[in-house]
Amino acid sequence: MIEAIPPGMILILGALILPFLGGALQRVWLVLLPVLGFVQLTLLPEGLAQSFEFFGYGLNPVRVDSLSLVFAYVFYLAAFLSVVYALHLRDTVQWVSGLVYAGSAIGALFAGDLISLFVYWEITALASLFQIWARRTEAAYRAGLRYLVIQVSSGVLLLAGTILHFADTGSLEFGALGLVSVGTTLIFLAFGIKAAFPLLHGWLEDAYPEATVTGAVFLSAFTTKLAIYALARGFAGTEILVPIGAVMAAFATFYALIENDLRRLLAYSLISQLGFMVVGIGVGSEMALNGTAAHAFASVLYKGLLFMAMGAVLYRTGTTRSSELGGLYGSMPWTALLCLVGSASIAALPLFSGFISKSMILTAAAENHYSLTYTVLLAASAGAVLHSGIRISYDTFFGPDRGIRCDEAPRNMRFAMGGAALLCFALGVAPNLLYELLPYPVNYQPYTFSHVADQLQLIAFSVAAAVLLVRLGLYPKARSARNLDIDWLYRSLLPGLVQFAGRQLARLKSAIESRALMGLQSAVRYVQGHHAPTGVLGDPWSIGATALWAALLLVAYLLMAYL
Amino acid sequence: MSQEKPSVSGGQADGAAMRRGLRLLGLICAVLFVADFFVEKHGHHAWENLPGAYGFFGLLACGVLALVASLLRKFVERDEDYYD
Amino acid sequence: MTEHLPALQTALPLLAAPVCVLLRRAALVRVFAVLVTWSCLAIALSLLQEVLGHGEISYALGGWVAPLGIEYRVDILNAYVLVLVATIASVVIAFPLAGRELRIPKERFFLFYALFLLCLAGLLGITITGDLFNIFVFLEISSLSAYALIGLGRDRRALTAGFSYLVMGTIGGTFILIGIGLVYQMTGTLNIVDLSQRLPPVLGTRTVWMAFAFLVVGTSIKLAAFPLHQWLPNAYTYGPSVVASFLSATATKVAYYVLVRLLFTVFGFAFVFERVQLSALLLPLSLIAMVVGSLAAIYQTNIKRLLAYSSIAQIGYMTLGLSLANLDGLTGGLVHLFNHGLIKGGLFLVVACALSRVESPRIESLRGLGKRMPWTMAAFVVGGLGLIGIPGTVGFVSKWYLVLGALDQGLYFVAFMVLASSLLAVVYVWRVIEVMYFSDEERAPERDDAPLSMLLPTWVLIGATIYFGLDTELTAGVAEQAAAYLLGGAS
Amino acid sequence: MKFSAMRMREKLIVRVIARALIPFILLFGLYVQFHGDFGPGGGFQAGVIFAAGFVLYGLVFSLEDLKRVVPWRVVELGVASGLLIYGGVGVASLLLGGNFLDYKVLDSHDAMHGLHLGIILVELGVGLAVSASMLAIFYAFAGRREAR
Repeated sequence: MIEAIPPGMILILGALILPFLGGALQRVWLVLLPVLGFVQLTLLPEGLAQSFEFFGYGLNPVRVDSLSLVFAYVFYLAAFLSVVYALHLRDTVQWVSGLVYAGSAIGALFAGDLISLFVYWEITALASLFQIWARRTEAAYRAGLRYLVIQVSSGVLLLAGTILHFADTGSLEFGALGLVSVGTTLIFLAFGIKAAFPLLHGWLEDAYPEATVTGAVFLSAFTTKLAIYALARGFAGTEILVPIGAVMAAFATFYALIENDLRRLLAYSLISQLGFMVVGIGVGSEMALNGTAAHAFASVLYKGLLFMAMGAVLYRTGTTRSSELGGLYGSMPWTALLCLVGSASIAALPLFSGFISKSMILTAAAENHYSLTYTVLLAASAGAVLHSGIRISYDTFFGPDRGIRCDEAPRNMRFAMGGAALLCFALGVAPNLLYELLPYPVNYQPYTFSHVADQLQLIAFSVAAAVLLVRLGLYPKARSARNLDIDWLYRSLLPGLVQFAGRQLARLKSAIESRALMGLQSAVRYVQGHHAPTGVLGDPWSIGATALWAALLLVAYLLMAYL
Repeated sequence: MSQEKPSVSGGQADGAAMRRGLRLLGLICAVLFVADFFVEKHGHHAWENLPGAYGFFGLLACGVLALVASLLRKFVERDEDYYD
Repeated sequence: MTEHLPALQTALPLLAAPVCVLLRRAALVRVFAVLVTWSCLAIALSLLQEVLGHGEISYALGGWVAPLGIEYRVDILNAYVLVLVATIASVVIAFPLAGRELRIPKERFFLFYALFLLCLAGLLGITITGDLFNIFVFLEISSLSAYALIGLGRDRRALTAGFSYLVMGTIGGTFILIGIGLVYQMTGTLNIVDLSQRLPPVLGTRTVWMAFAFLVVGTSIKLAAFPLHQWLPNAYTYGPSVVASFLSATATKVAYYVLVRLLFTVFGFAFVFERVQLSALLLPLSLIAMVVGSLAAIYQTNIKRLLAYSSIAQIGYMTLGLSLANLDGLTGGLVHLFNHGLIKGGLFLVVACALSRVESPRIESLRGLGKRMPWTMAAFVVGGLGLIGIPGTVGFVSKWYLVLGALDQGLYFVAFMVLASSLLAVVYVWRVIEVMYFSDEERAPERDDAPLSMLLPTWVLIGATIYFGLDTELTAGVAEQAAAYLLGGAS
Repeated sequence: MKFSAMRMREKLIVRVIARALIPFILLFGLYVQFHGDFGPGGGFQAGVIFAAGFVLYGLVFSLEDLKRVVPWRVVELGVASGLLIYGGVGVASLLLGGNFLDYKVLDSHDAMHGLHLGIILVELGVGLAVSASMLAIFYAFAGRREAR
């Protein structure tokens, strides 16, 4: 019976009931929904498939396999934690859109055909938008619009690709696609936009920092990981993904190092982590795909934890600018401690979740002789120690005191962060919990002497390097600034070009009007002057024009007939 | 890491704690480096099997990253309200 | 009695119109008109069922057998159009008339209902008759009443809009009449079935070329196909919203039906698409209509005018399907006829609902209505999604077929344009939604939605856009059968 | 219109001739109406001619005078009932078992008689509707100027 409900629908439908509930009941229902969904997920039999006819095409909105399941588990965990984190709000819109967003992302994981995928794909785009708009500032509104345009374009590309793919193969199934035709290339691009491929990543660093405190937590979990899932499903082993991922891991690290807004820093750090996963998909071996799934799982949790911590800081102090923060440890000790757990995880410290997932991808890359990529990823790991491991925690909680005194984060936020931190730690200590969920059998042991020793060295020496660099004055200092990225193209260059083109067009138009159209107009007026008593006809130009056009078309049809 | 005065009620680590922490860090680095001579390695690349390879890689990578990032900053940095 | 259903289909509303004048009392007339229209729907539905079950129906008017007499002929194509027209009419007529949208006082509302029924009779007559001249007569009946209905708009410009509609419509009517005359001259018959047999031997003559050109251009004016669309924006903008809802959903659709009938049944596929190569002209014009209509819609400040320009773009989709001239394309055109009827009819009713609460149809004045009239504005959002063509709405079904049709012909550019113009639709729909939901109004307005009597008809149409987006059996299924019948019968 | 009507009203010759002509116009209208059954003519032409008589009256005297003779209400009734007579015949033939507008069934004994009866009735309806419509149009146009 419970299998009849498509996964994710519990969240979507349940969210729609939310506005009609009141008071405590509303909050209970809110927290209960992800739990219910999670329970349903554990009951789903693997291999289940539902299908129905949609004007002549068999669609398959539910298909359960291990790749979908591992992502679905972490999405439900993320949904639960995000909802707890957002429990202090009095904003039904954010709750509803957050749950619909999470539910549609989960639904997309189980879409067995491209049309169902497309539908969920677009719902995630629309629902997530309100996590940005709910901030209700002009900047958030504009960033949201840009976000919407890009997300919808991704959907349009997906649909166009689907249609072309269908025309080529007659199949709508969402399975391994490969870069074999124009259609699948468009689908690849659609996924690439949401996965924040280099040059397609502008929306992420643009929009996430503008989202609400709780919205950024929701956003960090679903959209990009859904794209990673889709890439893993459709394009595993596509070689071009390896350099793409390496570039993502590298360039985002540079940006993260110089970013002042800590939530934007986290957005870049997120892109960098996505780069690891994209490399994993590109490598395509069983271990690489396991690593991608595992890293996505771990990264949802620790990245969520870091966004939650920065959200709490934003909530209490009103800013996440590194240049304005410092010394918050005294005011927010719990947040500081939990944030450190997140930092340790992303730095891949042994006993924390990053350690057991990231190295799978690295090992797979090395085993498949992607030596350069391996080196780049390793350097990006060191970079992650710098920007997300040290800087986030240090600048906010331990650095020079800026005199900000505030309350500790609300209780529900601490609960959510505590839960996420616990999970990060649990996965680090007992990696088999995660490994059993992975799509392929795992024969990988993270806790070997050499691996632990290497990783500890990397981290310790990176920290030492940070100290040295600061002492030598070589470390990029935090200062109030905006760093240009690809979104400059459509935020600055494009409007400029449009204005320029508009001016030129207007000039051209007036030139044409004054010459060519004058002739036509006077011809029309001549006809009117004889056939239409002016004034009586009210809007004579359009009548005359219609008559003229009718005559022209008549001539055109006759010519076509004779030619 | 910082030259500023410690504050009483803030959460900033004070100078003494900071010095202790740095000393600890140095010690950890040294221990790890020494210990690395006694760990059996089976890296995929030859350089990984050198003792202390990851430590040096970390140092080097962080240095290069910081330098390139500073360079990048020269090109992309604008006023905070650039888009407004 | 059932064998007389074809005659009753038009006779009923035609006779009910004068009865409205005799009854006079607004409340009474309204109930009467609603009952008559609903009976028309029942008749149309049973005709469709009959046709689907037992094939074509022929009815000789006055007992004079075709081709001598006038024949009413119902096949799957026009049964489908009859159902659309009757459905829309049934919903729209139940919509309460708002005094502030009409120039006539309440005690003369019976005139509206009389004109409405006349127009309905005309539209049903055009669709059902199997006689070319009879088509012209009913076209004039429907057009004349439509001009008057437009002229009922409260805005002073409604009169001039109605008048220029009249002049342009008359040009179209005259063209059609000339075409019919030329055809009659060559064949000596006006019966459509008879014509389709007698025309082929004389298809090479110049007279028939002329007739073809006059007929196509004439119907294109009635259809508001680009660039002969200029009557439409003003008529829909200044006429009462209810009238705009009815006409946008039926009048242009019936003209489209006439065009399809002329091209595929009278002149035949081989002549139209192989000898004349109609697509060479119609296809680019359709594409331009899609783009220009949508672009023009984006820049409108009046929501009725915005919807009107959107109609021009949507008519472009329909003629595009026609000019693709294959099964998928024609199915797309025919199914869009139904689907766009539902969407646009529904959206104009939304405007009528909104105008029961705000003064002006300017988009500005819809500010904050999302909170004030949640049900009305939700209907707009759903209808707007249909215009864009989001899956799960009828708009998607139409565009799906159109894109398949274009790909089938290898016209990738056309397929691309169909998808790209959906993006334009996103923009103009979004502009309205933005004002309704996201205007920075500080004080939350009181909730003050349109009465249920208005919301119910609106949501019937809007709900149908979702229902038929999911269950495409009745619309796409029948349209596909009709398209197959047209292509099979002609080629 | 009013101004020019006033002037015409003062012209004795016009008035007298109009008074003399109008009955003949109406009579001619009726002739065309009933002749239509078996000869040239019919309801449409007759309706126009009949209405022309009233229009002449309205032109020579004034719209108010004409409205006293034929009130607007009567015009509306004329249009409506004319159409109803026309359609009623169709429905009657339906009810009597024939097709719509199949006059032959109107008389159960003599089909030809039924045919004639049907045509006369239908033409009567058409005539009534058309003449009332012509008057309605005249009222609308003439009244428009006065309203200003």
